[in-house]
Amino acid sequence: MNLNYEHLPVIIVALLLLAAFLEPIVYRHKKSWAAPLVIASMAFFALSSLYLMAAVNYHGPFNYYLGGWAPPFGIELEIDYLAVFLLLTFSVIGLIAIVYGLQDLKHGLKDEVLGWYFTLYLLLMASMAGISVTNDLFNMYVFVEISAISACAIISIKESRECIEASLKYLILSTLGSGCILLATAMLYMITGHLNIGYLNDVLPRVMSHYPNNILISLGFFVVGYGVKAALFPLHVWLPDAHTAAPSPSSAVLSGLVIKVYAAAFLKVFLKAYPREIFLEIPVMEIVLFLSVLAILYGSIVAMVQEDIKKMLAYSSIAQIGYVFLGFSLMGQRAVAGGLLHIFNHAMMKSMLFLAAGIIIYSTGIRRIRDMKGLGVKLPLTMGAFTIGALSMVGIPGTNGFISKWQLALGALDLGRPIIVVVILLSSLLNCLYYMPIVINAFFGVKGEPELEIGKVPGVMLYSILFLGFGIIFFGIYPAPLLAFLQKTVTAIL
Amino acid sequence: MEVNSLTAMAILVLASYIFFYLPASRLRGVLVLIMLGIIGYALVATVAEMPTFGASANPPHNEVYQRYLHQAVEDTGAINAIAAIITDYRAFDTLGEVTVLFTAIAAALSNLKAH
Amino acid sequence: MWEGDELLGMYWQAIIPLWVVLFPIFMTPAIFILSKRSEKLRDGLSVLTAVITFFSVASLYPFVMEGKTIEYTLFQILPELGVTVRIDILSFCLAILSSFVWMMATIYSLDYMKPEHGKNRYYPVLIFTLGATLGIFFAGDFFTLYVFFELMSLVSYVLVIHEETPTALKAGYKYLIMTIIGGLALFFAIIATFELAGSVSLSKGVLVSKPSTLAFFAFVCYLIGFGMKAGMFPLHVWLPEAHPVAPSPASALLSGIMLKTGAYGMLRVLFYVFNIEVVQSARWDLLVAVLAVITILLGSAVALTQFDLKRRLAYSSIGQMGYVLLGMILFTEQGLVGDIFHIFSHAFMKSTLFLAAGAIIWKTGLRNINDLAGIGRKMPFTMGAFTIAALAMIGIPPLNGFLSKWTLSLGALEAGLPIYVVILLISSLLNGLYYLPIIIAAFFGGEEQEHAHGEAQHVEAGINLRGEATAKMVIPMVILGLGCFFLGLFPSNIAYELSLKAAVFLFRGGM
Amino acid sequence: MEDLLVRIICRLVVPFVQLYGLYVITHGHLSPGGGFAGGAIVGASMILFALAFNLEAGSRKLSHDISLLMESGGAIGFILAGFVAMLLGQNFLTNKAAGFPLGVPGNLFSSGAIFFFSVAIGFKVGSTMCTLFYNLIEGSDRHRSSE
Repeated sequence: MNLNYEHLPVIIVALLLLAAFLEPIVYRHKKSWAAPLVIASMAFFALSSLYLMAAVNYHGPFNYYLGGWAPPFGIELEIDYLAVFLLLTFSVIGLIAIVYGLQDLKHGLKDEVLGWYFTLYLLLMASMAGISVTNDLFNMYVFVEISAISACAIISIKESRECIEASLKYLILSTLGSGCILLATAMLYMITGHLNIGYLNDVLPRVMSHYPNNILISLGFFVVGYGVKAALFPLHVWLPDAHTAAPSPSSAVLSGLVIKVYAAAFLKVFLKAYPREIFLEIPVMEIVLFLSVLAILYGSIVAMVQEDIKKMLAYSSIAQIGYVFLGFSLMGQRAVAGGLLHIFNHAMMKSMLFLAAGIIIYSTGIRRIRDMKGLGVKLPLTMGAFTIGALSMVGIPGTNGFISKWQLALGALDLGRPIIVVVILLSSLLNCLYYMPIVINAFFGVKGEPELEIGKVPGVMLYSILFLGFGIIFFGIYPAPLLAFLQKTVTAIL
Repeated sequence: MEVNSLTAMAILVLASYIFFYLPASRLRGVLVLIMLGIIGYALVATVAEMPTFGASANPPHNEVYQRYLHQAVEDTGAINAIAAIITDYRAFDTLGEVTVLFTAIAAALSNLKAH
Repeated sequence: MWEGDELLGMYWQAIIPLWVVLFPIFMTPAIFILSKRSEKLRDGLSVLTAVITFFSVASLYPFVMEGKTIEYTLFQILPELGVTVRIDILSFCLAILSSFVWMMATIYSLDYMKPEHGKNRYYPVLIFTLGATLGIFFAGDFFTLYVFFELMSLVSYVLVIHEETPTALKAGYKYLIMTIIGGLALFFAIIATFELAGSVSLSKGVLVSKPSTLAFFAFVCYLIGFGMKAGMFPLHVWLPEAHPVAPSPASALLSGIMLKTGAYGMLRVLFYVFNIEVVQSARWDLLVAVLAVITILLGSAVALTQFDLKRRLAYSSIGQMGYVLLGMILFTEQGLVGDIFHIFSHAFMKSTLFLAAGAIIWKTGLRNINDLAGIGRKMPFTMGAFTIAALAMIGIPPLNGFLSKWTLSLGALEAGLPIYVVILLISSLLNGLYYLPIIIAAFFGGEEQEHAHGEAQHVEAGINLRGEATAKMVIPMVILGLGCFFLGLFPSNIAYELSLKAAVFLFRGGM
Repeated sequence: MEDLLVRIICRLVVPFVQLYGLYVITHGHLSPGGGFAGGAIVGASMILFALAFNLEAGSRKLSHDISLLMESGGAIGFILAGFVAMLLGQNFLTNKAAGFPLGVPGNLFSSGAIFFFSVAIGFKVGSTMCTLFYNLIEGSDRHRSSE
């Protein structure tokens, strides 16, 4: 038996799927084992991602042929720096969110659907892992489908009317997006005869002049498809409702990870499958850049007028996914590294903020920002963590939000676009305008004891957000290894 | 294939404006029709440009096609080439599709139980 | 001396600035935790931290007087950007000044803050801000400087809104937003510098030696960022709101020290990022000059119309920061000496004034200038210190304010710009107009008023009008007041020597 | 629906439909069809049965627990078959190279793992169809009773 680390990526995906399939049976017959099974699979995911990252960093990227069939015939997984980076991000945040969720979900979900929630969560994680590692467009589409359905389901699983409504909206738009992705994939297959990203990259320059419209329309479909799923600006309409209505751990994962995985898929398709010359002729990246600038401004401005805290965070996500796309569409070394870094950093920040909001809702039932006056006295640690997240969103040095802004701004300046820097700064200011009042109101200006009913906050929930808060500070002060790793990633892609 | 990026952006902004912010009215209907016309035109132009369906000189008729047709039996032992492709060459996709079904069941059941 | 000893010495000297910055920051949680146990321990530890910090900074004196600089990169945050500690004579000047004033303000706080709430928050924040401020001065590159600058600005927000009244919260919000805007402008400036020069280190010589559009925007953004902190027109709007609402020792630090971080940053920008030739050839200095002149006149003129004591002092600070900004773009050695010396002078003067004002408010609850008649007879030491500092502000010899204005004027004449001297004179006149009435009324006015209703009212309110504030408040105030006197008596005092050395150092290229 | 004719005919037809479904599943590698198509046929037979009789009768034939088990079991079987290849030292889902006996092409028991995969898919798809159907009907029943 020869099980070396090269099997690990596929073992991750397969084991997560296996756990997901087992979960309903386990939940029906041995309820107490269901939660440990999820935690164990996620912990395995996190640990093996860590191990893979170390292995890839040490030995270099490698490919894995499923079924033993080499690329043009079979499906290939490419475990490069990008893939392990994404795997690590998803697994760690996913683990923390579900550890937190064990408490929160018992409180918010019906008993009989908890098992299904775990199943869907594991399916979501497996599909994200699959999207990260696969090097085949159709395989990617399959995983995109899985993640789309399971993401819809973990929104609508809560017993409320808004959840159904939001989830339906999401389902319709997301299916539209999947359709676009499938069409574009089919078009590329039609004109090249390949689905493998590497082969596409080889063949496309040769057929560019024969089938210009096909390439153009496939680009358009990919932008729309991944744009809808990642909530890029004019296609974001589903996001605020969906992320607001979902249970807090779901919101954290959806805002923190799920929209990012599509951004990463976008990166894979656009910078790895399409040859770079295409973007000189077709200004699709310019359009994406333009849209991401609009997203940044729009998300920040609309977030300012929100009253519901989760809605505000959701709109803020629209702005932040704008940063990610901004970095990718600039296509410079530093800019793409900045976009990737922001995937990681924003995953941390936004999931922490959503989880903190979840604690607030869990223990006080307050959702409206206006009612949060004096909360800092009652929930000092939660609001302290929230403050760290807010500062990171604004981009205060010492937090990881600053590092990604720095990297993105530098990337924009590298390409001689100072106006992008101005946009980033403007949005930071807007972030400050909507995050800071919450923090100030929570801590200062309270006379006497505020009249709030505070339920007990379970330790697990508190520790998970404190851990993320610590991560925010840590990667704000010591991002050097991560950046060095991303440098390698970007050099490999571009 | 001269696409002016400014025009494209203008169309995008206009489209998003129409779809998300313009109240339902006759104007909106007309604009939507125009947008659909543009998209339809583009798609038809694309289809017109596609390689002829089934022609032997098509790009998909490459080494992959050759191998799937001629070596499937030897490679997989299945005389049905489609089965060879979906359950052997690209079995991982099929695993994904099975999972899609499972996900759909999970989603439907959880929703039925939750509400 | 053996080689090993020298190496050890160098190493030791590199450690001290690091220690100075990190010690207060690391003491902050200790103070916070201990504050739950005992108030005495908390107070004692705060003062102890401030004192130790001061003496640690002072121990660098022989080293910097040799004209050495030392640089020490702690670790890399981003590629080519690390947390770097660097000491030279200019950082030493500001660091010794800040830690001294901080020590005084901390001692003063002990009694001043007694009746206040939220002391468990106040002391840790006070000490943390000390660390962040020293971090700004000991930063070895603009990136580190920016990090500490933002830390200081944000944390001092807690000092500004300490009283948590609606006015304070409003002023604090304004302060916060303006700070963030300034910080973002700095962010742009630093990132543009990094893009242009590939480095933001202070030890690489002039970073940007060719004017370009991006360089100009960087310059403007530096001006916005540092000018915001220094209270430069038209970005001063937060200052007159924020400084008066803070508790008095915090106001003293805000006006006395934290404004200087803006000036310090501007000095570094003018001599390290760009240089005299670039700034002068592109006529960017004109922009600074015009704004500085407006700042001087506006600060002094508006101060006249203010009748809240602390607000008047805050506007006066705006005017004085105008001098500092003006002094640095004269680009003459004499002007620079005056400039740096004025940083010293103003820190001493303004903190004395704010501490005295604080003592008055603490003892009597009076904030309005018109109510202060006769106060000098009841609180002679407090008003004595106030008087010395106010006279120094006006520029009466032999006080330090005179010396700095004199040197600045010499510098202006050397630069061939006598108009600046006129502006200094006008401003001094205005200073006289708004400070002298306070002093005169305090010592010579208000007899009959007091007997008529003043005292009765205050006795009813339960406030003792008689006598001084406590010793812990008077002594720091008097020390600072005497500082104003001794530092102006001869031009051979320590502050002047340091300024002279720093100016020469900057002119020689600052390496 | 209490129609005797329908019930009798269903009783007669369902076994044949199921047999046909099993045939399609097991001959996936030999003829058009395979796990998906065959599974759908088997599932349809169960739906037909439940339609002709009622839900309780259908549940008696195929209980919830069993259908859940088949549901997960099919997919788990697929993955485990993939893992077998890995245990034999090859990549995930490998067929021939891992040493699965290919047999004589054209025979029923040939083509190695493809046979297992087809059966697993058939199980999965069949149970999916009837689980979904039962639950939708049950859901609407519950709503009706609660109203």
